[in-house]
Parts: sequence; structure tokens; C-alpha cells
Amino acid sequence: MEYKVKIDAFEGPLDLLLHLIKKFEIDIYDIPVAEITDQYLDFIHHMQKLELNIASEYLLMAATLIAMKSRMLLPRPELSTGEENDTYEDPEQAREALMQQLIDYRKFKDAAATLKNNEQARLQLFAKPASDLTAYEHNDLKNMPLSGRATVGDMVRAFQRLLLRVKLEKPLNTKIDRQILPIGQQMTSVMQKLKTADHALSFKNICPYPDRTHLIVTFLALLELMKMNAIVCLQKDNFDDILINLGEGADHFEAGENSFNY
Amino acid sequence: MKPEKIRSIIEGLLYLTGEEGVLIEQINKVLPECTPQEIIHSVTRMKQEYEANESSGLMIADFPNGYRLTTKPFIAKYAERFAVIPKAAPLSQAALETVAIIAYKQPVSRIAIEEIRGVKSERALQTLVVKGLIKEVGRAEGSGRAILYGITPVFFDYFGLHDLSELPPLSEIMRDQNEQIDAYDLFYDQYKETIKDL
Amino acid sequence: MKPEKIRSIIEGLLYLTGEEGVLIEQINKVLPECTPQEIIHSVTRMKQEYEANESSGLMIADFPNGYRLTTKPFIAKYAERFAVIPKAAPLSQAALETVAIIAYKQPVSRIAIEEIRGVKSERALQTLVVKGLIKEVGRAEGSGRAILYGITPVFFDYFGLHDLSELPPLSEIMRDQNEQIDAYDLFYDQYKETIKDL
Repeated sequence: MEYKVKIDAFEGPLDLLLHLIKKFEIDIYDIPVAEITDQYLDFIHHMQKLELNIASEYLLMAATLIAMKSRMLLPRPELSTGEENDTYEDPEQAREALMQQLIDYRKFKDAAATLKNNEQARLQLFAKPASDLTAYEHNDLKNMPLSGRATVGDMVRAFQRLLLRVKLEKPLNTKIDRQILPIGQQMTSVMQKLKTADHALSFKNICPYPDRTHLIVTFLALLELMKMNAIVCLQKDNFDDILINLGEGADHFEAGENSFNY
Repeated sequence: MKPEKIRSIIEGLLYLTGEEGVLIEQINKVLPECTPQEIIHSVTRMKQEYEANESSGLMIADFPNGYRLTTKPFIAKYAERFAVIPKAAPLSQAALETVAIIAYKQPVSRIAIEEIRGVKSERALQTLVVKGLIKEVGRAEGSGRAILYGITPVFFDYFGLHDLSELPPLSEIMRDQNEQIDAYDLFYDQYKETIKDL
Repeated sequence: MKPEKIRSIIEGLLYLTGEEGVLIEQINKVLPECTPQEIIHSVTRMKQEYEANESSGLMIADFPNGYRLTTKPFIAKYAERFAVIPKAAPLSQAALETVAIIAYKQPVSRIAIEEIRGVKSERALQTLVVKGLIKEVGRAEGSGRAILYGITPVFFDYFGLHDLSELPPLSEIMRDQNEQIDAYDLFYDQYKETIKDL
């Protein structure tokens, strides 16, 4: 007989027994104790030969099965009239109990399979993080009821969600960071924006995307465009918003998408 | 209030609350002039519209007494191209069995769970508590005063269930032997995945 | 790819990126088989549909090279009503995240908090200060002299704690996270870097 299944694949002795029952097409309602015991021990021995660690639960079940099997081979002792023999364990009862245990366990295993399907379906559904509504909240101490307040658990869960979210955003930014900075592309985009607007635009208007890489690329693009006289920058006073307008060289502007890559 | 307006406000709230979702009761507080029935009716229609609309990537998912706007399952593939979405690792087999037992038998002690599963279940319980799927709901009487566990609202959310009645009754699983064997095959397939020639 | 499918995928991405918005270029990476023109065309149509649809509370706003899904202006009134509903957990996700960072990392500046959260946290800090859960505990050295925040006795009272040692250790909070990522995540190292500092 071949053993191709590792013991790790089982959740415990009951799980292993269910596997053997299925594999050898045994009727769970009429378990042949001798046969199942032999198969179980055979499996365990193979695992031991491979020097795999067998959890104590498996060995305990082995002992139980052996005890059951040997008792079934012995004749049932005659009970002296009027006196119950407390030490005698009816192997038939033990077999019934094991059957019931296996059936119960299988029920929950099936229920777990249903839950697993639900879980799979649910893991396919994504949602955005909740919007920050603090802007709408009234910052009022009276608004903080003592009953139904947040628990440490709420805080910990919020923190875990945060860690997941950070992870969600991190790789994305990294991807943008890693790509070649498309300054040429950004130059084209700035020129397009200025031409469409037909008036001076502030730096904020040109690059409101709050991403550092983006700001830097846009800034570099502006510097290149200034050098080409394609744009002019105006600032009325120190710290005033810088306004950007089309320059004399605007009509001659032509930047390949791939030029000016750093 | 016009049904169109009701729908638009609920849609707005669904968007704003995102993954946290919104309770019927909360919608009702925002729209006191509507009855809960009107709200449920409006969401139900919106849900059907989203579902029927091939060109929409959104859908409305239920959780107990509330709703959540999510992307449709087929979007998952594209969302993953967009960002490394933290694949919430699915629960282990041990954790799934343990939470199934708790769902059907709550309140239930660790010992009772271990008796059914035939193995130690401490780690599985710990994982489930940390994930918020189960919690301590009381103490058993008697000397040990063992902790009793029950499921939490997060359980329903995690498995996309409204309430326990959506779980197949345990007795029914019992009745239909053939179905049971099919379900068992599913598990067997998983075993095969771990098969290695020894 | 069918226009309906393109639209649905873009809608899904718009929803998932929420207030952050998504760049045409990013959409293009998810849908390399489409030209930027096709993408712009699809979003423009979607935008018109949302606008014309009286029963939708959502709209698409432009920003340079990208789009953002947001609620229509009239929803603000209802968002306000929603925000003041006493919640089961009366602190918002934003406030809870912020106070958690402060509890574990105090004294800590706004900038440091924003670096961890990846979003502006001024409002959340303000809320927490007004509620008395956190307070200014000093100033950072250096030119900026940024305000440093720490937790207050109200914090302990509010969360029913005696002292900080009763908070679950960070390692425990993260173990669950790490279990989830271990096998899956290519960015695990980066992630560790992010949380190492906490």
C-alpha cells in the first residue's frame, strides 16, 4: 500500500480516520474496528519510519483503537447477577462512540467547507477605505458618550487596517518611483494645459496631484520649458503663488515622450 | 422625497462609508422622513440595477442590518494589477473548523471544541479572537469557569452572511449522504495538493 | 475588450482609489490593451452618465491626468447628518488610527503620524485634542520645532486602561498581519520597514 499523503495534511486523528474511511470505502455507520485499526497503525508506522513527528493525539487514538480491537477479540465476561461490572468497557459502545464522534466531526468539517466557499467569495470583493468624515463632525466633548465608546479592540483593529492600507499604497508609490521619470511627457502635458487654459496658471493648478514624485517631475518639466523659452514664470511678490504662462518659444515646443528621461 | 433622491443619497453614503459599510438604521437617521421599508426597497433595487448593469464594476454586498459598496468579483483581477492588494490570507483549515463549531454550538468552551475536533485548538482560537471573528461571551458554570466563545458581527461580515439561518442546518448536512461525500471530495482534492512522493 | 467591460473596470478602480483618485496612466497600466484615448473616452461618457443620472449621488471630478470618484455636492448635507450620528464606536477610523499611533509612539509629531498613515491627519488630531484624548507634550528639536503629541489621562479613562502596558504589544498586533503576508507578499521587506519604526 502506498502512502502519498503527508500527515500534515490532516487536522488530527479524526480527520485521518475519515480519510481512511473514504479511501477504503468503509461504511461509517458500520466501521470494522479491526480493519480500520490496522490501516490507521500502518499509516502511523510509515510516518514514524520517515522520522516525522507524530503529534501525541495521533498516538492516543492509536492506543484507543488497539484497546478497542483487542477487547472485541475477547469474549464478553459473564456478569454475575445483580452486580454491574464497572471496569468493563463494552467495545460495542466504544465503537458507537467513535462512530458518533466521526459523524459529528464530519458535519463540522462540511460546515467549514461551506464557510470556506463563503470566505473565497468574500475575499474577491474590495472596497475603498471609509472617507474621513471628521470634517463634518462637531468637535464637541458632549458628543462623546460614555456608553458605546470605542474599545481597545476597535483601536487595535483600526491600527491593523491602517497597516494593511499602508501596504496597499506603498507598492503603488514604489511602482511610480521606479519607472523612468517621464519628464518629456509631463512637459507636453503642461504645454497642453496652458494652451487649453489660454491664460496663466498657478503651479498648484498645473500639479495638484499631491504626490512627491509628481511634483518633482512637474517642477523639472517646468525648468526645461523655461530653458526653451516655451513658458515664462511670474511672481509678483516673495512667497506669492508662481504663475506660469506660455512663452515666446511656445509654438516651437516639441518634446518627444521619451526625451529628458533621467 | 422622490425615490430618485432617496437612491442618490443612499448611494452617496455607501460611497463615503466604503469598506465600513452603512447600517439601515444609520441611513434612517440621515433620512428620517423615510421608513426602513422604503430604504430597504431602495437599496434592493439599486443592488439589482448594479448587478444587471454589465458596464458597472460595482455591487452592493450585505452584512447584518446593513450594506457595503464593493467592486464585483471580476474586478479583483484588475485591482490586483493596480496595486498589490493585501490578500487577506484565508483562514487555516483548523481555524475554519473551529469557527464552524462555534457558529453552530455557541456558547462553547475550548474543551468542547477540542473534543469534537480531536486536537488542540488553542492556536486556532487565538487567531480567531485576534481577527475579531469570535469573542469571549461568558464563563461556564462549575469549578473550571471555562471561557465560553461565541461569534461576533465580524463573523457575518467575513463570511458575507446576513445571519446564521444562511448557514446550512447541520442536520441537513447529515440527511443527504451523497452531498456529504461530494463535499468531502473537495477536501480530498486539497489533500492531493499536498501530496508528495515519499 | 468590450466598451462595457472597460467602463466597468475603470469604475471599479475609481471606486477603490476613492478620494485619492487615479491617473489615466495608472488605468492604462491595468488595461494595457486600451489606448489612453479609449480610456479618456470611456471616463468622459461615464462622467456624463453620472451627471445626467438624477438618482445617482456620485460624480467624477477631473484632476490633471486623472479622475476622482466623489459624491455630488448636495450629498454634503447628508454626510454631515451622518457624521453626527453617535456611532457604536464614536471615534472615526481616522481618529482611531491616529490615537493608536500616538499611544504606541508618543511623543510624536503630526508629520511622523502622516508619514505612517499616508494621509493628512490634521483634522483627526484636532478632534482628538478637542476630545481631550491627546495633548501637546512638547516641541521637537530643530528648526521646525514641531508640536509633539502624547496621550492624556482621558485616553486611559476612555479606553478603560490603567496604563500603557495593558495595550496589546505591537508585536502581537503585527503577528496576525505577518501571518497573512508571509508567503504571499513580495513587498514584505518594505512592509517591515514601514512598521519597524512604529
